[in-house]
This record gives sequence, C-alpha cells and structure tokens, in this order.
Amino acid sequence: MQGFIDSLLATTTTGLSRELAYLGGMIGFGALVVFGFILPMAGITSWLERRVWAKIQSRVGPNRVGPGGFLQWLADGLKNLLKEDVIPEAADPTLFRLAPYIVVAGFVAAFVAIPFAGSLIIADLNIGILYISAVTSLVVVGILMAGWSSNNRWSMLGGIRSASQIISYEIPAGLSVFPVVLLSGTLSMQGIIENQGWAPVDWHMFHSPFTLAAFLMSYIALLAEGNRTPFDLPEAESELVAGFATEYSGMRSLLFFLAEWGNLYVIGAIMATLFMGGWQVPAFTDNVVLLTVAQFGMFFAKTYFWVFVAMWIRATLPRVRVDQLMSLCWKYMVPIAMVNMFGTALVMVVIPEGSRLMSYALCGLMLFGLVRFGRRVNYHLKRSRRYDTVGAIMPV
Amino acid sequence: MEEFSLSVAAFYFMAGLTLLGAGGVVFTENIVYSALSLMVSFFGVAGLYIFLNADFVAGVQVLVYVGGVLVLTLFAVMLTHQIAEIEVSNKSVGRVPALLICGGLFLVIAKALRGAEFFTTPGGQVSESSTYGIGNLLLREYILPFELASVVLLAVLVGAVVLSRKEVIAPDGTPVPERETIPLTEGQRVMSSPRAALAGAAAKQKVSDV
Amino acid sequence: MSVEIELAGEGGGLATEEMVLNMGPQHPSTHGVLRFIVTADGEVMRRAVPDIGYLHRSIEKIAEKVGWHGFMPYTDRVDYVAAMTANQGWAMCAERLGGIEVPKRGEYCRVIAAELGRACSHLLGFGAMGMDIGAITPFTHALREREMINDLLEELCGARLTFNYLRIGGVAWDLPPGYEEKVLRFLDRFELAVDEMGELLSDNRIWVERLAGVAPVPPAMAMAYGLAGPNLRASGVNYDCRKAHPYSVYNDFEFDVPVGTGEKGELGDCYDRYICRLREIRQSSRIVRQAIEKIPDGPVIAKVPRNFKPRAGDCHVVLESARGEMDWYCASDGTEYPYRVHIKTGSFTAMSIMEALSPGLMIADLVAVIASFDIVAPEVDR
Amino acid sequence: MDARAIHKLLANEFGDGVGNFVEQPTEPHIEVDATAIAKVCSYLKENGDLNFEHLSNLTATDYLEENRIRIIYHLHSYKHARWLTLKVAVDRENPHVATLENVYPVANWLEREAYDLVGVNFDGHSDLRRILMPDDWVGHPLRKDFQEPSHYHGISTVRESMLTINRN
Repeated sequence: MQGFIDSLLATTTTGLSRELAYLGGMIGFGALVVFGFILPMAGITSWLERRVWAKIQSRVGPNRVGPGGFLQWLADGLKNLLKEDVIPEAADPTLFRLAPYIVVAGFVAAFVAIPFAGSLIIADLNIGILYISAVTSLVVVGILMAGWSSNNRWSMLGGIRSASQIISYEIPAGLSVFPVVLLSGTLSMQGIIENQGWAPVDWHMFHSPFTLAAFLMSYIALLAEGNRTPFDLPEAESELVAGFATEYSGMRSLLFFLAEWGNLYVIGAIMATLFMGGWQVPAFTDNVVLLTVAQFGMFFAKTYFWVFVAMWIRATLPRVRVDQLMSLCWKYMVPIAMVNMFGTALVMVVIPEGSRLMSYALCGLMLFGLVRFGRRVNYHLKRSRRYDTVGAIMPV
Repeated sequence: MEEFSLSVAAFYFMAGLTLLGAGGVVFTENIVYSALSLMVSFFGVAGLYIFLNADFVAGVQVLVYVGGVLVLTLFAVMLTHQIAEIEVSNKSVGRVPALLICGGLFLVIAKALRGAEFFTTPGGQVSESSTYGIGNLLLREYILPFELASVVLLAVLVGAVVLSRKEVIAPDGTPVPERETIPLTEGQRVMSSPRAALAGAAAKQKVSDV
Repeated sequence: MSVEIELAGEGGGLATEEMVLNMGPQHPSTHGVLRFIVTADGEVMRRAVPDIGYLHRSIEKIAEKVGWHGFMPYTDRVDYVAAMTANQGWAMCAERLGGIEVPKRGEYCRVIAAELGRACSHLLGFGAMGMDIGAITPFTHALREREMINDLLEELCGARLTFNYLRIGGVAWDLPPGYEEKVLRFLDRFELAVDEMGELLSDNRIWVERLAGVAPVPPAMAMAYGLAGPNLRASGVNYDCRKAHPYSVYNDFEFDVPVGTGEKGELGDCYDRYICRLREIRQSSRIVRQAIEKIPDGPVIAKVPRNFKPRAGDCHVVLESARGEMDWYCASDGTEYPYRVHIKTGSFTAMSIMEALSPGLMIADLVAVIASFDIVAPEVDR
Repeated sequence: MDARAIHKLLANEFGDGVGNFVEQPTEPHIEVDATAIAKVCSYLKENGDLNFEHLSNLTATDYLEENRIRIIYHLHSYKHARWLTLKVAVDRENPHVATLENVYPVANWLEREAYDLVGVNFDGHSDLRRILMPDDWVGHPLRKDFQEPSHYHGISTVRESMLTINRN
C-alpha cells in the first residue's frame, strides 16, 4: 500500500509538505480501512455468529433488520453508541476509559500485516507474523487494565484469568508458528504464502505429519488466545458474570466484543496464511484486478471457514476449568509443539525437497476424515429429521 | 542542524515517549500506573529500534517486554496485598539515596558516552531484514553462549517449579500433591482426594444392601 | 457485609490473602436469587456460605389465611418449575385429613400431569446445567421440548407454568378429547430427542472432565444431609418415594429408578447427579405411556364441599417431586383454614449441604455443583 | 415393627424421657421429652433394627390455646421404608429443646428455620441465626399471636388494594 500512496503523491512537491501529505494519506487510508472494512467486518461476524448459533440451536436468530437480519450488527452498534456510558464510582476512571481502546488498538494493529491478496496488504513487514503476535499482546494489557480498574472482584478474577491464559498459550502458539517459519525461511506473511501453492498438497499443513500437528496446535492455541469457547474463561458469563467486562456498558462494552469478533477474523487469517496457502489461486488470468479479486475471495473464504469453525465449537462445547486449561497448555500442547518444531526440522534435513508422496498421503487422510465426518453428520441429520416428523404436535 | 522531516519528528516523538514513560514509572505513586507507564516506555524503545533498522528486535521487544514481562509484572502487582482496593499508592521513600545512586550512575554513563567513539554507517543505506543476520550470528558464531543461556533458562524454569510447589503434609504424615487435598474438617468433603474415593467405595458397599 | 481477612502464614509459608466474593443474589448462574459468600484463595474456594431468604414469600403463613381450597394456587409458587407435584402435595394433605377418596381417573390424570411436569423440570435443569458449564446449545434444545410439554399442559389446564390443575378430591378438568393420542405422539418424538440431547453432552470429554469426580457426596453423607430425589439416588441410595411408599396410583406402573454408580468418576459426583436426572426423564415418559394406556373411565373429582372442613389433627404427606422428596406437614383445627402448613423441599436440603461440599472446589466448580443439584430458589425459600 | 412397638422399645430404653403413644388416624406419633430428644433420635438412628437414618422433616407448630409449641420430627428409614413421627411439646414462653444437629446434619437448617419462623430455641445449635427472614426482623411470623409490623425500614408492609386505588 505504501507504493500505492507513493504513486498518488508523485505529483506533489517534495520536502515537508510532501511528507505531511504522506502522513495524511496514511492516516486517511488507515481510517478508511478501519471504519470501512475492519469494524463492519467485526460487526458482520457478530451477525454471522448469531445466525450460526441459531441454526445449530434450532431457532431463527436475528431476522428483523435488513434481509435475514443482516444489518442487525449496525442496529446493535448504534444502540450501544447511544446508551449511557456508566462508569462506576469506585472505579479508576482513567484506566477504565482507556482499557477498551487499548484492546481495540491491539487487534486493529494486527490487520496491518494481514495479506488479503497478492497486492492487498497494508504493509508487508518482514517480521510479519512476529509483529502480529507482538501487537496482539496489547489486548492482554487492555484486559488486565479493564479488570483491575473496574474495582470489582469478578472483573479482577477475569483479568487475572485472561492474563495467565494468554501468556501461557502464547508459547504453544508461537512454537507452532516455528515449523512454518522453518519451511518458508521468512517471517513475512507474503513470503510465507508465496512459499505455498494453491493446491492443498502444496500447503504447509500437508508438508509432514509434524506440520499437520502444528496446524491443529496452532488453532487450539489461537482459540485460547482469542478467549473463545472452550477457553472463554475470562468472560465466563456463568461463573464470573462477564469477567473483565462486567462493569462496562454501552459503547465501551461494545468495543470489547468488537475486539473479540475481530480477533476471530485475525485467527482465521493466521490459519489461512500460515498453513493453508493464503490467497493462492490458480493463475487463470493475466488481469491483475480480476486476479486480486479472486485472491481476496479465496483468502476471505479460507478465513471465514475458520471463523465458522470457531463459532461451531462455541455452540457445541462446554467450558474447561482453569486448572484443566493450564494443564492442557503446559502438559500437552507445549511438548507437542516442541516435538513438531524439531520434527519439521528433521524432515527438512532428511528430505530437503519435501516429499510429494507424504503430502498426498496426508491430504488423502484428511479427505478420508472429512468424508467420515460428513457421513456421520448426515446420519444424525437423518435421525433428527425422523423425530421432527414423527411427533410434531400442533400448538394449542 | 538536520532538515526537519517526518522521520525526525517521529524520532523525537518516540524518544519523548520513552522518557515520558520512564518518568511515569518513577514518579507515579500508584503502582499499577507505574507498570502501565512502563508499557509506554517499552513501546517508545521499540520505536527507536525501528529507527535503527532493527525491526526484528523491535518485534521481540514488544512481544517479550509488553506481552511477557509487563503482563507478568502487572499480574504480580495485582496479586499483592489489598490490590483489590483501587487507592493503592507506593509511597515515595528514600528519595535522597535514590538521587545519589541515580546521579552517580548518570555521571558514569555520561562520562562513558563522552569518551566513546561512535561508528556510523553511511546514511541512506537500508539493509534487508535483520532477522537473517541475527539468526546467523546466534546459531553460527555465538552458538555456545546461546546454548549456555538456554541451559541457564532451563535451570531457572526447574527452580521456579520447585519453589512454587509447596509440599502438603496430610494428617497421617505422608506428603500429598497440592491440588488434591485440603485438610478435612468435620463434615467437609473435598474433590478428588484419594481418601474420598475410598470412603465413597466403602459407602457404596454399605448401601448396596439397603 | 464485613470482610474478614485471614492471613494464613503458619509453617513459614507466604502469607496469602483470601478474597471474599459475593456471588449472587444477582448472579447469572445461581438459578434465581441465591447468594453465596465465597471465601476464595485465588480460584480455589475455602468456603462458600449460602445465604437464602431472598425469595421468601412466607407461603406457609399465607396458607393459614386463605383456606383449604384457596391455597391451591399458592402451592404452584412453592416450586414453579415443577408446580404439578406441589399441587399434588397439598391436595394429598387435604384429602388425608378430610378422608376423601380420589376417583381412579382423577389419580391417573394427576400422574400424567405430574410426570409431564417432572420431565419439564428435569429438561430445564439439564439445559441450565449445560448453560452453567458453558455449553449454550443444550439449553435451547431442552427448552424446545419443554415448550411442547408446556403446550400439552396448557391444553390440559390452561396454564404453562403455575398450573393450578389439581383440586382437593381430584383434578379440575378431565383430559380434553384426543389428548391421549397427542401425548403419545409427542412422546414418540420426545424420547428420541432426549436421547439426542444426552448424546450431545454425556460423553463429551470436556463435560465429563468438568463433572466427574467433582464434589462427590458419599451415600452416608447424602442421607445425613437429607438429600432427596435424583441427588440422593445419584449417591447410590436406591430410594424413590414412588416405589418405597407408593402414593396415588404409582403401584400400577412399571418403571426403573436410575441410581448413580460413579460411572465416570466417583460415586455421587456431579456427573452422577446429571445422568440420573437425564435418565429419569425417560422413566417419566414411560410412566406417562402406561398411564395413558391404563386410564379408566369415570369421574375425575370426588364430591368435596365448597366449605371444606377436615377433622382436627395433623398429617404428614411425602411425595416425589422433581427435586426430590417433598414433605408436607399440615395441621388442622377443624375450621375452614389450615392451622399450620410446613413444606420441606429437596432444594432446601441440597442448599444446606453446599457449605460442607465447597472447601477445595474451584469457583467454576461451585457453579457446576449448584447446577447439578438443580437448586431452584423459590423452593428453597418458599 | 410398627410405631407402637417402637414406642414400647423406646419406653423401655429411656423411661421418663419418652411419653405417650398417641394413636391418631392420620398421624400416630410418640411424645418425647425436650431433653431426651437428641438421645432418642441417636438411638433410633444407630439401632440396627430401626435404622432411622434420615430426618425427613422438622417443624414447629404454635398452639396458642394450650400455651405450647410442639416440635414435630419425621424420621424415615431407607432400609426398612418406614416412617416415625416424634413430637416434643415445650413451653410457649420459653421454648427450649436440644438440637439434633449432631445426629442429623440436616437438622442444622431445619432448626434454624423453626427458630426463625416459630421462635424455638435449640440448645447446643452451632449457628442459631435467622435463615429466611432478615437478620433485624422482630418477632417470629408463624407464631399465632404475631403482629405484622406496619413498616419495615420505612417501607409500608401493607398496600392499598388496586381496586380502591383505581376507583378513586
């Protein structure tokens, strides 16, 4: 994108005025991206989540505002903006006000390095994935601030839970990135994607069994970092009321949720980029615009697949307990992630070119699993349809 | 005097942020505010690293210091005595010794800086990623110190585990794992203690003939 | 509430401060207005002291003022989740004191209504338990089935929650025409749906980990603390009031009593309580099927004078409510007002065991324990 | 073994501590002395032939005209599926009875309830506080001579009927 702005500014003068124009351009473009893309997308994710849940729970979900309730997120957002912003008397007002912004800043900043398409990336940082994990750690600080400044013990427990959880799961998440970095030899998001192909066999996740394991570890760890079920302990509404967000209302409370839904997208994007070939599409045309659109669509689809899986998991699984969460991380995930790292390195030393046969075998295995799963789903669907038709009684 | 440009302004902004944060750490009376000022300072330093073309170091700075050290600090601070009350302050005590020590340190550093020779690379030369260089240095030239450091870290890890695991002695004198027991008092029952399982099994037998 | 801070520093360990948490009365998972004062050391509880009375309406006192017939609607409010059995308790008290024989068909109507109500209550308990552990889907699925039962009960008596269906001497209305078929058709579907709901949770790894071995109540303790109903049976005590002291026409039906075996963890743990309740739903539907099959013809209500005055004396009636044995004690002085009514409920005793169970549990476990006992606030406070 | 036989057994064991056996069609019961109740219950619980391991219900009734409060105990044996009712009559002005808390832990809350609502003092109870009513409530609501206060913390306890309000 820098290049794009550079070309826009090519006609203006040099010196200070040009730099200021550059600054303005960047800020303007950033605002455009944040308000035109990131926030609406987080909102739409919220609508999608509610619709997906509703489908799973055999109910309708939001269906009043817009077609299929599509604009529900806008209505909710507006409503929350207009609500009274209550700050508890006993709270620490400065930090209480600041915390949601820090959380949102943490997740918005991650979008800088997310590659939406071959040429659609705000900045292709050469420390891409490292940058993303670095800035998302801001979220923890925000949550801790929120938890402490609310001056409520439930909030504080939520904040502490969140901090310990995110800190712990950053380790398996980071270690699961290593195999990919080893394979591609770069931290840059575009570099990682370019190292893969459009076909599933060329994806990092099918490189070796270790990367496949790393891929699964990565998704679990990212779910935990994003405070998603079954790891949503920091805001566990049935235990801690709403955890760190208990005292928040209106707009500020909305910002926390926005960050959560936005984070979902970041999780999906990381999964798509690192393991699933990102925006890679078969080269079917020379038209750059068409190609970019196709790439964007591909990336979007892959990302939303993982977003959907996260929603599905949330609608299905109960929540784990704190000690179970920690033992899962330290006793299982960290050692497995370590093994993955060394295993990948070993595979790279033994078969430097990578084994197509292994990739095809892993691909086939995955396909087999998917088919089995599909048949099982089909069986259950049929069975539930049976009882839906058997005994439907007329309402009085 | 350099020509004023955006990068210069950004540099001063970052440097100012660092100093401001550092000042905040020292002068705020609220310990949580201090910790959060530290975050500002860390971000300033990360920005300075970027000016030095050390983007990897900048990333690691944020990841390790903000994501790790700072959060742990906050964590520890929040677990301290009566932190649940918002009005916590750390009273400034011992201003005079602090001034003496800091002043002395400042003098030493200033002296060293005055005497030092700085090597500067020609401007305008932007190197590619520093990650590659760092990796090469760590794993080729400095592999021994690198490995030694990891051994030390491992020792620290083990030490932390040993220190934090308190051994609990059951009433009958045998040590028991911590999570699983709480001293039993009259009428109290405890989850998943081995004794409870035994009691449950015994009682199961007793009831089966009811 | 004053906060007491105890510093535990014996044996040279670090002095740690215990945190006092006020859980409830407005807490999402305390099922109404229960309150716990939790003393916690981090996430681990030292003690959770229940504080009840936030929903105390003094129903027992009301009974002394409204008369025998007039008290019937109030009994719905004793346990509004399974109101039929509360109705039945009061009706049985009055009938025993007044020496009234309920017609056979009336008794069968009562059993159908009460068992549907029990299934209703267990469904809600099941769904709410899922919700408390963090699984949001079981709740909607359970409520979907519960709504259909509510439809059926509404057809029977016109109300969906506080039924007021029973009368002293029988039931208010006979089954509407075609009702039997409707119920059977519903049960065909319902049994499959309950099985599916069970599949959703019963073997789920996280679910089992969260419940198995948590807060086990050994049988001796369960009896000592007077746990009742599914909670008692989960501890391995095979006692069901419908079997041991058959009231109404329960003698006519075949059904099993699910008893906890500690199949996933320890005997009497949260998982046992959960699975007993789930299995009881199936037994209820079995009883309803038999009742529909065997229901005789005839009147549904005996002749009871409007100015009902039973003989002086007292009586003790015990019946199996959804939350366990419900004890009704009623004293009469021969006037048109009851002299004294006392109701002891399963939730009350389940609540009283909480303090003894809580040490060493985690805060998240407390939620699971409350849910597994299926405590309903109005039943505790009455 | 029916209630009459149990009464005979108890009378042999405790002598004066156990009173009459009251044959009543709906509720045959044994009268027990206030001081002996804990011992009697303990015996009923421990005795291998009786096994009354469950205190099913404990309540108190205020008999204003007799100037007495009766505490009613319903014991149950899971093993023999058998009920037993005990009654203790105490003086209305100064009702004292021994606690059963050490025999049946469930009595803890039931006795608190009886104390709260009827005002019976259970001697030896570990935590005899109000349980359902607020801590600062005056009087025991299920006493027959209880007068409802007109105000509680400045809040009126009576409300004008909605019908009359609408009419005005």
